[in-house]
Amino acid sequence: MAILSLVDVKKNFGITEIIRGVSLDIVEGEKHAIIGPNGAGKSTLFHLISGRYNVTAGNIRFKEEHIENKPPYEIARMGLARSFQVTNIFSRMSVFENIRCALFWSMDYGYSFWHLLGRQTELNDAAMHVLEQIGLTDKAKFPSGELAYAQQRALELGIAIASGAELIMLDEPVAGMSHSEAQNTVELIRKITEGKTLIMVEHDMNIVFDVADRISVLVYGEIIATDSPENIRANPKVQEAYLGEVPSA
Amino acid sequence: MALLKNSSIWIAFLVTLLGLPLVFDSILAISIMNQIAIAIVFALSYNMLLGQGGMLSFGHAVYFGLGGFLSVHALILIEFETMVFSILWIPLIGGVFGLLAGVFIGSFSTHKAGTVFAMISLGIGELIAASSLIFSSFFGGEAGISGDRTFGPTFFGFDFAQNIEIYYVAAVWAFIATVFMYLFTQTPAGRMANAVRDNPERAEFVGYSSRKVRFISFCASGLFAGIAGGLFALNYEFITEENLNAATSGRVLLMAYIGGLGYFIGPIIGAVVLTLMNSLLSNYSELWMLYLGIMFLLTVMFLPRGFAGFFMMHQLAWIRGNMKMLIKPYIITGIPAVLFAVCVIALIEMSHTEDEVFHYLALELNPASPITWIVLLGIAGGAFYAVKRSLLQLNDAWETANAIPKEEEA
Amino acid sequence: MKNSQLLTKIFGSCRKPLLAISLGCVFIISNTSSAQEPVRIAFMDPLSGTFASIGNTGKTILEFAADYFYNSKGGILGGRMIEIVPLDNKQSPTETQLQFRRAISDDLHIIFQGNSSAVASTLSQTISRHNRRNPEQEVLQINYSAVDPILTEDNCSFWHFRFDAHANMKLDILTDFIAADEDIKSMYIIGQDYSFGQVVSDTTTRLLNEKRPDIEIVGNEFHPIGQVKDFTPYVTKIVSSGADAVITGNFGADMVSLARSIIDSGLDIPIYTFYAAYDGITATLGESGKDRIRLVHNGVANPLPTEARKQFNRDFKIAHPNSDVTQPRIVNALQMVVTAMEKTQSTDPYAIALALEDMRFTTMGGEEIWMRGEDHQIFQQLSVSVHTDEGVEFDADNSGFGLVTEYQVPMEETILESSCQMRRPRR
Amino acid sequence: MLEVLIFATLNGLVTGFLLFMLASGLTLIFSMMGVLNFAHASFYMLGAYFAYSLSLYFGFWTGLIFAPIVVGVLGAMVERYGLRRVHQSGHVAELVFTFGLAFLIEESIQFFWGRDTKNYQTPELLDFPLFTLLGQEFSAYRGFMMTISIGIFIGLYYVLTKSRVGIIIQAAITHPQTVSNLGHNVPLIFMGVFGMGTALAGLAGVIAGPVLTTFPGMATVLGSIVFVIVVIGGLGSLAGAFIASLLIGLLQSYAIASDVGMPDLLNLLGVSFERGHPLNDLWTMNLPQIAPVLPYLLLVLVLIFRPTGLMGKREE
Amino acid sequence: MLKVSDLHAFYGKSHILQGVNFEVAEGEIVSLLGRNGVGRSTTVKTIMGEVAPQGSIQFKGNEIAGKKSFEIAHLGLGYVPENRDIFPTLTVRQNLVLGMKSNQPTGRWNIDEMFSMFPNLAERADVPGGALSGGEQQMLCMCRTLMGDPDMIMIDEPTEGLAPKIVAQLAQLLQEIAKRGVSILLVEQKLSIALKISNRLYVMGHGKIVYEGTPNSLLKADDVRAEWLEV
Repeated sequence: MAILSLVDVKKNFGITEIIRGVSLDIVEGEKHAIIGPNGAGKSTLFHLISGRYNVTAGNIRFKEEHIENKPPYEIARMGLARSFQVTNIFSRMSVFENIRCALFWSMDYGYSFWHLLGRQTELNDAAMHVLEQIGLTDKAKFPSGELAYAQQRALELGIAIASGAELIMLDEPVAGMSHSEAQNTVELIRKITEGKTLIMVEHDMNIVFDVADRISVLVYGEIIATDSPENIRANPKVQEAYLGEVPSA
Repeated sequence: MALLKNSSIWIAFLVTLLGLPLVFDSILAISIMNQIAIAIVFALSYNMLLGQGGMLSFGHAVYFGLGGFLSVHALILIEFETMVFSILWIPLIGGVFGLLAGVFIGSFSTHKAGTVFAMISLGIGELIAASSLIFSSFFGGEAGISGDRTFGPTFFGFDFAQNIEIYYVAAVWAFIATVFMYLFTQTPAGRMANAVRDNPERAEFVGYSSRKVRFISFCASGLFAGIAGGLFALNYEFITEENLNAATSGRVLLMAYIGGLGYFIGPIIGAVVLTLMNSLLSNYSELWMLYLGIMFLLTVMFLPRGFAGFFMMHQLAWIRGNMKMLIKPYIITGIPAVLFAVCVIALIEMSHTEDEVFHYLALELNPASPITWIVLLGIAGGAFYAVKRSLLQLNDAWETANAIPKEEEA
Repeated sequence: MKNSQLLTKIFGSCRKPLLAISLGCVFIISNTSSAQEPVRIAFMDPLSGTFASIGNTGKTILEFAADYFYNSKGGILGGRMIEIVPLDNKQSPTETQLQFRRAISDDLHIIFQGNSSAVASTLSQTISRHNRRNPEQEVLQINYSAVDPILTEDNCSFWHFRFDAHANMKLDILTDFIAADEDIKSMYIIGQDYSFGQVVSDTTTRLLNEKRPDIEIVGNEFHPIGQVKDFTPYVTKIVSSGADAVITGNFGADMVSLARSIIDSGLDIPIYTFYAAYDGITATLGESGKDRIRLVHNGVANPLPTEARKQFNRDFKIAHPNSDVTQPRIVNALQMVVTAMEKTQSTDPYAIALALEDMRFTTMGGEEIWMRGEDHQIFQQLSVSVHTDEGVEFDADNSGFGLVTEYQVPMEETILESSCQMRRPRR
Repeated sequence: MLEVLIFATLNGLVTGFLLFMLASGLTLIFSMMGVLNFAHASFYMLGAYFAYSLSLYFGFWTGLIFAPIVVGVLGAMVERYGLRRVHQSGHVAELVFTFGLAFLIEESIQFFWGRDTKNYQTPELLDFPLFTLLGQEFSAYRGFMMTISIGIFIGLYYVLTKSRVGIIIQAAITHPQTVSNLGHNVPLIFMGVFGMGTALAGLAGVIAGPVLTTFPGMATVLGSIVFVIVVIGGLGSLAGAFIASLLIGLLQSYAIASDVGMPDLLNLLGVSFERGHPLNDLWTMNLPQIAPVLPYLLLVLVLIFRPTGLMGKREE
Repeated sequence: MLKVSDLHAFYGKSHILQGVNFEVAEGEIVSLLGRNGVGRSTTVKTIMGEVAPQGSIQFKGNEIAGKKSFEIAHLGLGYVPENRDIFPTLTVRQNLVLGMKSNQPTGRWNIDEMFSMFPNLAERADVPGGALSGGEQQMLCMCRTLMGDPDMIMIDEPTEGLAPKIVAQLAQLLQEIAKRGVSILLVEQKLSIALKISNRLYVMGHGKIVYEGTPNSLLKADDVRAEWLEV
């Protein structure tokens, strides 16, 4: 069953068409990767799904409910979480606070100004648990802006998964990491998305083929193929989109 | 209270507030302390906006002033026995009206942070300040309105005729307001205010409308600014248009900024420093505003995180036990720096004086003689050079004191 | 030194015994020399900020007068010098409150204050309240310039004495002068939108209606105080109204801008004012304002009546070449206060206040002035003078231009009824 | 009434053009640095004072030429040694810096020139009425002010759109890095634009000083109005600033010239209130009285309904 | 002409370049290949002074690491960025004028010549840059850089989003430019154009150069292509 389905979604900026009619079904529980050359519109697609941009046409349904043109916070509350390509954390707050902020809504605190955080044992334990998952327990009090890059990326993931969302969207989770850091992050992604639906944009093909159940290839605002990793690799259209016409050796 | 982990700090704060009049008991000192208590509440309320919520406001005095005006009107009603309650509750009235104003204005101004918010606040501030002169039956025109706090029921026999009595009222209110403003930072709404300040976009993706978060901070800030206005009304028993105009808004911005935005203690430091400067410096020199301006610019340029930020900068060195490495370089740079400042002030004052003999720090200088000028300029130049040179050393010392030890890096 | 006093004030009576003893010693020492202790008088006016020039001139005059008449002649009350303590209230009612508390703290009980009726009202209320609550620490307000009638009418106070004619008195004279000019058939009133501006508007309308019902008020305009960039739009209205004369209570930059705009527009009609001279204004108006700008004020401008008065001006000019004796009433106020002190042989504000009531005093200009006891309002000769450079012995701003008196009204004819119902403290 | 209308229009235009001289510099500076320069009106005041001092020794015309240059150099130095340093600490710090600078300039002016009104006069050459219409004179100096302002407007338009330097500036405002990659010294351009912006403000001060009075409060009177214009026009839009300048100039001028107010409205509605009514101030309010408030009212309304200003770019 | 040794660079906290070494000789076309996100663009940005460099960058014998962008440009290094950065409100001609470092056209190129080379641009000389098609923008951007008379240009993904016909044109143009003695560093993802015109090429992966060779040798090295370039 599709947890998220896009039907003929379009997005224009002025006269430039960035997304030219994308239809896509994400099945509950699958790990789906979106790949494509630079400028294909992958991040824009993410922004459309998560509510940062309004769609120009088409519709998006999450858990059978229309979410196109809803504000991000309402979509987030429905159980859709995402991370960002550029590290996007609450940089002046501590690591622990970052995670705790991500937990408030799912733990029903709303806009409360009458709960004192020091007393919310359950909340604090939950936050510590997330920190444990992402391996930042010993940095709990550390200002998040001062963390090492890989740790910030881990925190970025932590914020995304903290609320226990069913659908997690990760935008280039290993960008800018060294090989070993990337490997660790993949392990982390596997661990924290267990039993959940994952949509991921990534350039590192090793990781894509490692993690994904299905892959969609987005080229110039259109999906040219959605298939299993093996079939994608074998698809000449995909190779051409990436490498152009390669004269045979 | 377990949640106030460092309750000792709070007790110390309360004791300091209540104990100060025992040490400084002159009328002037009490008057200054009264001002400080009010300024602390006001500056902290401003910090809720800018420091914690990331909203730069140029019209915060509106809530302070409206709270104050309503409080004075309440005093008048008490005086004419239309209402009967103890004046102890006046600040609450100010607070409620500050809150109402916040709810109304916040409902359309908190859409966006940044420049748009800043400009709306400027516009609203100017509008209300100008209207206050037009609607003189409520605001009393340029002379303001005044009441008398000695009417109404007495409190254990105190009729609040003396400033010292009001000081204790103000101190207790300031303490309560400070505690609540601190507690606000410890709630989900307070935390989300920080989150929205740091990254409004991400805050939306964890389920919060940045606008609502800002709105809540804005209202809370209005409430406390109103309380400060109420305290002002109690202390001076009158209020005028200047308490809600741009100058007052600017002053509270300076306080919070110089003290250090984002640190809870910053605005408190700023309130104390600026109030003291305002009331003491003006007695030493006519040019005090000039010095204030210079000091302010230097702070923005060299201590972008204010005094509190400057102290907090040393946290790392302190934890590592490296403070002693800094003491000597600080002294080496500090002495010529002070000398330079002293000479420059002497030069400025001398060029301004009309007297034949210029008294300065137990010195008698002759402004007419070029030798005085040359000597002072020479010393200032030398000191400036010394500061410049020693700054390099200070910088090195700073680097070593804060350097990450090898094992930690690994 | 002022500074050291301030420190002891702040640190007050430190509870440390050693300090207390040493302070006690100081106290004993200073007590023994009390005969030489100066009589300290506060001068509270804007000394910094936009309005500072007026305040600083006032301070200079007061200090000069104290030295000229008393300190150089061995002091008062048997050898005590007069010390003027400047307090900068920045022309702000709030700051006035703070400075008032400093004055109390500094043991100052006589406060000279003049600029801004708003400040004067605040100070008067504060002083009444303070004196009621602290019966042994009374303070006296010597208002040398704030002219809102209400200060000696509905809001009069036992502790407030005004040494300037109030706005209604001045307007009475000014409208007499206008009424005498048959050429004036219509009048335009423009003023700052605040209490004094409103008083000018209301009173002028009322008085002109009584004295010259044929004069039509063709405009009655208020503009926000200190916020108008350009007065030309207002002047356009004045021109199109066809007014024969303009009357305004503006002061400071608003006065200069208005006058300049009127002159620049080529409108050749007289402008009747209160505050269009000195402190840079005379110099700025210069040639263009000649014979067109008239002021109502107390005392006399050129020609000065007596040699003593002239000599005072000359000596002042030698000591302060860049200042003028802009407000001779400050001198009158000081002289009357000192007379009251000498008479009662005390510096007690209550005693001084009683002695000032109904005092008649002859000024250095040779004229007798009267402080009415009923409302604490001074009565003196009032004049209307014109801005010109002819026949000016004592110019203003060293510009060659100055004021020449055209019309004088003796003291008796300036007396108006007062609605004051004074609450008198009992001792 | 016709002459009132004509003169109100002329006055509005004179004010509007003068405001545009300030607003144009402020807009350029904002486009570049993303920061509203609170001290902009202070440079205007500095221009008036410098020109006053120069005119004492060398006459008005020397002041007209050299005072803006001095102000511009001063402005460039402020950018180089102050703002550029503060830039690292973020926008709030920059705003607060210019806020403090405005304060410091006002104090410095009082320190050097004193607090009283300066006798800065229009040159004799222009001391005659340009024309007289239905008994109203329009002074030659005001005509001169208008000419200079329009000249500046045309000059600015020409320089920005036609000259090479102007093209570089336009490009540097939106794509500083690309322009730098093409070999243009962008920090120098920024310093130059800041200098030019402040010089324009200085020039406005020079020509406004004699008619609008040279005194230490002249910056405060204009300061926030210029902001209002830049924001209403749309941050960063020169065309918007131009429209808003004229709009506000005319709005205020017409409001003052009009004689209508609440009483007229109430008469029209046939409602009347007693003098002692609690809202008496409201019922007796008239348009000239609230003229200075109108720009702020406009500002708040514009920001609420169109946060990008009249000509501002749409944000996504 | 250009010699980069042990170049490191950081984006915020992220260590993007981890010791890059390569060089470009005079008159040579060199390609820098690799997948998205491996640091190709960062390399050219770092050379151009947009990103703070650590290590050594020598251009025509001068050390340029740490110099400001405009200084580097003045030394004769041109850069055509990936996003092209046409000034959308300025006309085509104005865009070209911006490329000149002084008022007078100097050296190899001038506007008329550009227009004769690109009749499309000549036709649209007074049209705002923003109204051009992607291919035209790319050409304009290239011409703009050439107007500054560089001795070497670095081009970041010029073929992105262009039709094959235009790509072919572009390839021809690049060869033409190289003939005039301008060295070219071509940053590409697509192999087609790189293999066609490069003298030498480098492949990047994880912030380092992982392969150096000629078009022919790369065509033969299937393992390198599979590991670092193909999907």
